[in-house]
Amino acid sequence: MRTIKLPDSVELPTLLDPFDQQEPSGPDATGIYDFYRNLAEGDLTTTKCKDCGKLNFPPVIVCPNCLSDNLEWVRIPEVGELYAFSVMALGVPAIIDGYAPFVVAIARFGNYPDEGIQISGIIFDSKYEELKIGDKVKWEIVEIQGPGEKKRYWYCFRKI
Amino acid sequence: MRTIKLPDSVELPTLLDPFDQQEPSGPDATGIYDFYRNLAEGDLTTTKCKDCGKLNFPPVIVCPNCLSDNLEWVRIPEVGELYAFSVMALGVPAIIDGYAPFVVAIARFGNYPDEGIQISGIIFDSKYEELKIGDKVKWEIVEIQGPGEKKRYWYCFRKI
Amino acid sequence: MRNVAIVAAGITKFGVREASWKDLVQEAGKAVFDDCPNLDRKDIDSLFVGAAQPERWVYQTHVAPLVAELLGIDVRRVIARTEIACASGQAAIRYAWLSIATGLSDVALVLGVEKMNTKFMPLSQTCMVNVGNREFDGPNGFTAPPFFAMVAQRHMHNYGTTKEQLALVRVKNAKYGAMNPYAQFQKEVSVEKVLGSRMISPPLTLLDCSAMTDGAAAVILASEEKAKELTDTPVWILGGAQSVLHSHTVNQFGELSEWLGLRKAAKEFYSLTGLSPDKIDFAEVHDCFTISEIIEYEELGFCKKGEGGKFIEEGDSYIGGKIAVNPGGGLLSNGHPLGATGIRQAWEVVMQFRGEVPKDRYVDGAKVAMTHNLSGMAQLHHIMGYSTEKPKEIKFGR
Amino acid sequence: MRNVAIVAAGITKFGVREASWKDLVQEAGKAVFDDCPNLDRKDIDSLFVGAAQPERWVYQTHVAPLVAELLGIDVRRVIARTEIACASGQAAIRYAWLSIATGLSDVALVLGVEKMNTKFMPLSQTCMVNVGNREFDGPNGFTAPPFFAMVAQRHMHNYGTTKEQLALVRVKNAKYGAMNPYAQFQKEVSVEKVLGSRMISPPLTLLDCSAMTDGAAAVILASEEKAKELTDTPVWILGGAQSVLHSHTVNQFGELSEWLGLRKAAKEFYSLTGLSPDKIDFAEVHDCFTISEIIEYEELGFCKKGEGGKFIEEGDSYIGGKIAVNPGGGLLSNGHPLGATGIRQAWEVVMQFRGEVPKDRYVDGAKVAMTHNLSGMAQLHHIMGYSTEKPKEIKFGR
Ligand SMILES: [Zn+2]
Ligand SMILES: [Zn+2]
Repeated sequence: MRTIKLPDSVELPTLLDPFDQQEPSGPDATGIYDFYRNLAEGDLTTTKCKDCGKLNFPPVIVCPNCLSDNLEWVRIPEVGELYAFSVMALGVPAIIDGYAPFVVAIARFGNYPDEGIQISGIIFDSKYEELKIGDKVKWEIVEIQGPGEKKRYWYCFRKI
Repeated sequence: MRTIKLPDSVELPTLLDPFDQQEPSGPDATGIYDFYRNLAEGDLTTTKCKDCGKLNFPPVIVCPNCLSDNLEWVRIPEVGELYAFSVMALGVPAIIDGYAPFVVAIARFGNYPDEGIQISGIIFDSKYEELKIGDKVKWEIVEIQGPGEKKRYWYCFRKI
Repeated sequence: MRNVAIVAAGITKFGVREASWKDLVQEAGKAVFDDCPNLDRKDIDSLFVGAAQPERWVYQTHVAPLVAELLGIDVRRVIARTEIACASGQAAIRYAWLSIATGLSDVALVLGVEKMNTKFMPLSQTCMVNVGNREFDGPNGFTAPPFFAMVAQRHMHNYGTTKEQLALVRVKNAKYGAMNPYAQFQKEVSVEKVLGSRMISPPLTLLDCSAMTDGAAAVILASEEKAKELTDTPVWILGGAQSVLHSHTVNQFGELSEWLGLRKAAKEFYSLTGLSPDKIDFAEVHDCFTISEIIEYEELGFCKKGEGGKFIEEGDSYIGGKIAVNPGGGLLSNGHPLGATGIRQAWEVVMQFRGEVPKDRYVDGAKVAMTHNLSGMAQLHHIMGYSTEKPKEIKFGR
Repeated sequence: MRNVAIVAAGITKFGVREASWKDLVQEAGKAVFDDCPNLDRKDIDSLFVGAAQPERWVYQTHVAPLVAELLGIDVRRVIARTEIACASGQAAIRYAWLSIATGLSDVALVLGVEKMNTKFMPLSQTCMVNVGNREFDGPNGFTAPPFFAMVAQRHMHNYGTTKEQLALVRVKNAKYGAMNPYAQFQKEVSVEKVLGSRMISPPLTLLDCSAMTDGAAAVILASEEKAKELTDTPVWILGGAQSVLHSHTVNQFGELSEWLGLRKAAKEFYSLTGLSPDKIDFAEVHDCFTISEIIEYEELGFCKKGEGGKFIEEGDSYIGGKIAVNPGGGLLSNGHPLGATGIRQAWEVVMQFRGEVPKDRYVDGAKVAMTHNLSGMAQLHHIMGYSTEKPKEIKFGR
């Protein structure tokens, strides 16, 4: 599993930290905490409306299609297709700037748009020149270490 | 001279630093740099319009009264009168939070409003209970150390 | 010009919420749409968002399209976020009103939201330093509590206002807040409790101050034609005035106990709407601190200058008094999520006009209401008027 | 409804400025007032500020009253700051227009400003991550350059657009920018220079991208009656449309090369104003990247879908071509201080209509212009129209 180490010396993370606080409770709680819990357990998931069937990404607590809050978590298919990509070199959040440049991509998973999603993600392990539209990619989990002992989770793409 | 020490470990000051960058040139330059240079030399100053005579505080590069940019720097009288005061305990900029609680005050210098100004300032050396409206106060210079080797200057009030 | 009405209102519970900024948006959105069953969301052509500092509190900007996406709204006329600190919500309503009045928009969602509580409260509080002039007053720790404390000190100095009178404002607003299930604080308090609570910035104690709050509120505005299709109980906008006293920095404030900006705003408001305090059934005013409400009694013309303390002491601002002020519990009880507050006030007006509030905080038969916000260190004042009766003509200008 | 005109315009030099945010405000303010010698500043009753992220770039919020104080303006009707990222300036003009059209305001200052350059550029650039969904696309480094690079990739993939065609947009805009003394970049460039400049996000090189820029621009808007007193060369507002494609996050974008939101905005704009591309003398469009202008040719109906590359290749968007696009040099030459850009475009319209631009970038006899901004990752599109001739009637709605 790929690891990103955030500097411990940034004492005041919320202004500088591009990652959500990802808390299940307390003032930093998020109603989509299950997304992060599932990431920690190795699954990239999102919400699907049980009333109208709409698949949303990012996950939501209210369906934007029918306003239902009757939602379920569904796993995003592991393998998708590279839709577009480029390179991120400037303007990376300062605390993860050390990882740039890297490939930024959009990939489609499932049957977009009706029964699939289109999401952004970083590709760490391929160079821009090695990629082409239509390549198969899979998502995989990233561990975000720090600040301090804190561990959070995210995802990236890998060409297969 | 009172000294405030900022922590060195905040690597990204512009988002967290309540003090102006106070630069004479470069992208952080300020048109009122003379205000800071004068502070460094021990003087609290502001701009006065040479065309309409209006005294401004904060200092400006264009007179808001007549739009002239023909301005001069004038020294603020050293002794003024305490107009109002209270205590600051919460919501202090996080990197100087260690200095709270302190007295925050408004004092009038010169003949306000026509030929004087009313400004805010911290009083470090008196307790709230020791002060009353109308007390004589003087301004004095504060050195802001850090981050790193950086030195900047500010002012505070002292009861006399 | 077309008449404009609020046709629906929705709100989240205010408080230290276990909810993200986006959660709050979705909750308020669902609430307002649930309040408007006749509405096809496709008819919403415009979106006005009130938000003060999502850039710092939740590290997000360009928030209006985010709200649109979260609520499935397909804007085709006007969309933007409005910021004027503590009055961002009311200012967003004003723009929606103007847009519908001209005919550019027909049906608009106005949503105000703020997420102010995090696990790092010193940092969240730091974000208030830049509401004033961060370069000159910010380094002196000049945020709202010490500033309004100095306002109180000057008012006490000039007019003999007492701490007990300040406390009575909280007592009244806590009484009404105790009957408001959406309020952050729903408990009555005594004068002794207010005076004995933790000192924040003397003379203001904890209970003299409104809180850092998470919350969202939303209203749907519509043209007269659309309003008829959508509701039987439209709340008509009577217009409003707004004023700034050429001030941002302490030097321009002059005498702190005189809010000349509000005095001028009130005069413009009464002149444009033809209203006067005796024609207003209740007022939702910006009691960010107890002293604020006392000065607002005076500058809004509810009593003579300097007699605000006496006004609350004699119970004149209670329901049944001379004019009911903050029957919704005010900012003191509801809390003050900056972008949401002005829209929470409009929500209160809608609920009052419909009679959908508990009996003991209901202003019986209320037909005309005013809402007031100040922003920042009272640098600006903003007023709007609402009525159950459709105005014959709205005077926009001189 | 009342007709509304721009009666004065002022601008600062754009670029990496040795000037603070407040300095820029004062410069632009002085410039616009100097452009309006008949104006008594006391007649300005309203202030509309366009600003995207002063909270992060200069640690200041509640910026509207700060502008009022710096420029000695005594607002008594409407004041607020408008944020819609890259289109904040145009959105502020729209609100001023609505306010004057209704009669609420008579004379309004609209000022847009952004200070984006600091000594800590990685941090300043970090502030762009939150223009998109900072929780989902932000951590993936999803800022404008890689996003518009992917847009270019898809457009090349679907329509065969070439890097050379992209470069030709910069060549044209650099030509006009070289004659604009306020522009950040005032130098002509060749296709080879564009292709050979530093790769930022492939296929986009440095010269395919607009810059991080400091700058401010201001216009004064007035009612017809007031406009007559203030100028002999009023620029009349023809109205505008605005559209969002229900999108904030990547998942909602669909096919990146199709800007359906802009297609819809254009349709609404032409329908409301009665204009069509052949009736427009020039367009100031949002060329944040070279690819943007190419897609804008298509979606604004200047050419067929997919033929934007050919359109520039054949010189159709030069002055003297089918329609002059960005005779002011566009964002590519001027730079892009977010809050100021939409107002810089209005300034260009004023200068063109007055003929106060160098001969070789003057659209001879121009009488009708359109301005376009997108915001964020093209999630939103905003259009306005201007004319030297007073419209008989403005259609606000259907
Ligand atoms: Zn659904
Ligand atoms: Zn002057």
